Amino acid sequence: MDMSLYPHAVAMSADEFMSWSSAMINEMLSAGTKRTVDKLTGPVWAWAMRNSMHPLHFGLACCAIEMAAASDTRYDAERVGMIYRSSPRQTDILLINGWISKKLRPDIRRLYEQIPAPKWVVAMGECAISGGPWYDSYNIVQGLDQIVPVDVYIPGCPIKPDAMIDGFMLLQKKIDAYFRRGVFMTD
Amino acid sequence: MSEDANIIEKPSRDDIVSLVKAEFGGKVEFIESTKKNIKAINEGRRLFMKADREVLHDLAKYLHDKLNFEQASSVAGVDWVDHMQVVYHLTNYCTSMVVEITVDIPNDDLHIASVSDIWEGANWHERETYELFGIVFDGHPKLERLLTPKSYEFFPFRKSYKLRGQE
Amino acid sequence: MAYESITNFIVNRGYEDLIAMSPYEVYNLPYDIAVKIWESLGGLIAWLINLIFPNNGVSQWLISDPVTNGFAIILMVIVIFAVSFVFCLLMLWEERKVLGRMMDRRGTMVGLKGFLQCLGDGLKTFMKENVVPKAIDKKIYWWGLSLVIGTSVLLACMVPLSNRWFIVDYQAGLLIIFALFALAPFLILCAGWAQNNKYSLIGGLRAAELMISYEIPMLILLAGTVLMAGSFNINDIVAYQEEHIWFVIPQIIGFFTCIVCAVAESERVPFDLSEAEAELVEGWQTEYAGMKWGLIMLGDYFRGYVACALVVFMYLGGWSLPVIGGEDWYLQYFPEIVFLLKVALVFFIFVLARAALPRVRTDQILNVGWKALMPLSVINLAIVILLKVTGVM
Amino acid sequence: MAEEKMNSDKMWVTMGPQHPFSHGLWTLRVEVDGEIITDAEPEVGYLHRGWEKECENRTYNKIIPMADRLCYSASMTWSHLFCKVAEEALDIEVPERAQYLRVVADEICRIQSHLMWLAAVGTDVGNLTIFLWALREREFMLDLNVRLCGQRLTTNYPRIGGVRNDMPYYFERDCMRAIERFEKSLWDIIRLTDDSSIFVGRMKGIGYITRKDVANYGITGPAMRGCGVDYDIRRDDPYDAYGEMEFEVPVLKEGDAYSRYMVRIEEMFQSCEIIRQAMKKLESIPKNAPYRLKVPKCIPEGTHMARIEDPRGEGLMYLVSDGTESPYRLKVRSPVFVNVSASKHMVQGVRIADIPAIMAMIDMCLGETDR
Repeated sequence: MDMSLYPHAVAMSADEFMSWSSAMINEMLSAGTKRTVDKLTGPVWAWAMRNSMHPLHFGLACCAIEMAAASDTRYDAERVGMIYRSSPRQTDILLINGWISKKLRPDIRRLYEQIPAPKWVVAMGECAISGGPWYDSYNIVQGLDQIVPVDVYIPGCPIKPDAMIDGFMLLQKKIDAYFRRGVFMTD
Repeated sequence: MSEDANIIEKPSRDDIVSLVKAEFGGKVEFIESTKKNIKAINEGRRLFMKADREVLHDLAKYLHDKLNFEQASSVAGVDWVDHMQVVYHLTNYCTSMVVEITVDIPNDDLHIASVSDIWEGANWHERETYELFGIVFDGHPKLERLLTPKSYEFFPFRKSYKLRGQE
Repeated sequence: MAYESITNFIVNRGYEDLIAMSPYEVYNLPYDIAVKIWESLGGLIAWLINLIFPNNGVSQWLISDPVTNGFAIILMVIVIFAVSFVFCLLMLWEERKVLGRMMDRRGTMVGLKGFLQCLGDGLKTFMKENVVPKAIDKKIYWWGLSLVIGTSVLLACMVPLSNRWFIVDYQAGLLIIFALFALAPFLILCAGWAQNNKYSLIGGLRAAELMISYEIPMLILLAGTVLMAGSFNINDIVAYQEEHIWFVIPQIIGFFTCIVCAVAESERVPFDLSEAEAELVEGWQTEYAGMKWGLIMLGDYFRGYVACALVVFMYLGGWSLPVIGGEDWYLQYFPEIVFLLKVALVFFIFVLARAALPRVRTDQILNVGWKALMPLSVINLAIVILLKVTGVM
Repeated sequence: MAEEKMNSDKMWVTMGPQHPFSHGLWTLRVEVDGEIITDAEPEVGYLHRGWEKECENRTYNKIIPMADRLCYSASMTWSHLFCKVAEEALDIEVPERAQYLRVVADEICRIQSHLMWLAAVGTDVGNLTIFLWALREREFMLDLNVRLCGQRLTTNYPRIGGVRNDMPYYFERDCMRAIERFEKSLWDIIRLTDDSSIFVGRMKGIGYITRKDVANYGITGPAMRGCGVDYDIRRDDPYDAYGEMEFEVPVLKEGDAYSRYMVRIEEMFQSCEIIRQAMKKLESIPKNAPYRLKVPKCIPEGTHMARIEDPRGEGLMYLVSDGTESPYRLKVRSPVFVNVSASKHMVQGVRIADIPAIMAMIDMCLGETDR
């Protein structure tokens, strides 16, 4: 289990702790064919998932303009296999790139649930991380992790397109760690 | 000139002042701006009025029909703790003149005639002022919450409502 | 029984010995490949068993003629599917890279210069959770989906790559392909209805609308080709084009109309109304998640491959090359490769259309279909009849 | 009412907050009879953060970067508008060099905002190449932003009483190069859109608004100039250095989506003209001329109002100051807020496939709509 991504075990979200602990148990208990199968096929699934990340076409605010700029000619996000799909059924990354108002909470939660299982959430920009410049607003949710478990935070206001692609590089490392512990683990 | 003679396509500044004074007399008073080197005011493209609540709807109708003020740019609410205020900005495309009408409303009876039947553009501005200040616009076709979620009961922009950072 | 080397245990027979059992009178390349595969595979198993129990019945049975023939047929179909599947992945790669280059960006760089991107997409969609919405019409939801993919794959395997690379040399060649092609819009309509989602319903209805506009001009164009070539059988059409002239020259109008209809048939961008990204989120594929959507995308590319193959058969002379004549021409070069290259060229035109043209509205495609494509195809038919009657062709 | 609703074959389709055509977060509930739209009901408020209430909790200088995030794709015009309102309250005249720098920054922001709109039109109509080519041109304009103001998108460049910094080294040469390159390559995109009959066919004849309705619904900006209203705040109600600029305001009479599209394309060319004139005049001003005035922290009492020509329409700010460090009340009039309210009228009787084309012509920017 690559601990470098979890330098401080305290800050793990409940979901991450669950998957980390079940991975530990799987390491110890599993043996024989299941273990070797996981060991062999893990990197293949990881390579496939890493190189075809489809984020949801869902722009909220200023970082959405930079998300669009990330897929243009200079910072081509499609080089790493990222296409923006518009239906949540066919995506695996929920990308939140703006401030989240109280009116939007049920919609984001429903979108998160509609995305099929191995899914990740990327909080892009200060507003999604912690409410950003609208710290004292009555209508803004102060941070995305109050609604959905977040995997990668990309700081900046608004973030540069290359910072976004760098954030997705970090997410690729996390996808690797997720698959190295055995794909068909029900956590 | 448009078909019936009494619509003045390009009313000059003192035309408007004289006509409105003749029409509404004491109820509408004109405020002279004290600023010296603002280009728009020096070239006479701004006009500031203070009107009473009763006469507002007729004044708006008069400006719209007779003096060709085609667009209601904005309807703003202001909360002066002891009383409320609604500020209208009307624009005339031909002379690009902007008229600012401020109307005082007592705190206990927050009602004012809606101008959305004259200008369709003011419709959403009035809904927004209603949901943020609580000023009721009589005769508005659909006075509901627009920006804030339906479950909000309070009026956020009033001075009485404190933000998270304030006291 | 003394030790016997594997080769002389497997009776390496020439092709003629098998002629009696093989279902083909004509020499069929994939069947030949399949027979060789089975001889090595089955022969290996038989040899192993023979090592343990020398001279037993099973190993003799394994390499006897009927068994070889049976397994060869199964292996042949797998070989044919594998070739069309790999070529579809190549077309997907071609589309992503060419589209990228036209948009002045690099396209996918995953795997070797982007080719493994299709593999990555496929594997990823296989691993996704199978999300099925609760309030759907279960039977039609699943049957609609599987039939759409089924017909697409069936079509792709029925396309002969050359006169020695086919499953069945059926006499009604193009007609069967057209019949199966016309099935897809109905299944999309049913799948769209079954998903209990407003966007997919509208997408399904649009697929049916779209079909009305391009189906009849396409059939009249087919009539033109068949009339000129004299038979439905694809081998005869290609042979005719090889002797005389490619049908592109005399039926130039038909060629361009056919390209427009083929684009509409395979539902690609200028006419991709049923999966209109901007208005209907994902059109009829909205509720299909994970592997289902991956297979639908594959089905789309199979239908694109078959649409291009149709254009190549009808107008660009199938697998013949105008230059190299002679009787045993297929020994100098591979006609299959020539055919696939031509299909890739026509697909390039499709990708060019996708990069340059915006999406059409439903009423516009109906107008184009009835007011432009239909007259053009009738004119094309008139020219063919004229040439036929005056005996020029 | 219930049974009438039951057996009517109309269907309410929600083109919800997450929809490829919405370019931001707003919902358009549409009553559809087959494909023809009979009724529509826009719903906004998904990005509402009480911007005006938060301004009362900030000092004047802190509001400038907040004003950038009102309409994030045309941020320079909004912070410029806020500085103008504050300068009107202080009754000061901005030094000449600052006026021209503001005009240059405004026009660069207008070009990149129109290019972002053109990219959005590309995805709505289904042609991804327009999206990428428009963004490719926009990158060069953002590079100019980075050189002049320091940040790509939300530039935070104007200050109350002037601008943040003078032109950087060689900026004038880079600006001229970028403008020439832009004017040549904009013709490539025009060849993709105007010469393709499908694009013109999709745009013409939908989203009709008569000359009277435009003023009545309060639609301003290029959408208004596409319907025959010859009015541009930069020319008719000039502010800063726009008085000295000669440029021609494009006005078309047809009033459908295509004429609004043509107006914006023409405006991009006019912006290049303005930048050239402003750059020529900046050369004549001595290099060490002041570009910023010393301004007190507290703004005197009174009510003040300022207007500006935002790429999307008429932006207006009404400031009530009470002599302290932060404003008493700051009202922002956003052009898209009013244009969206008219979407119900624009969408009657068209097909679903036309909604993205019509809504693209309003050039949605939901940050300023919901404030």
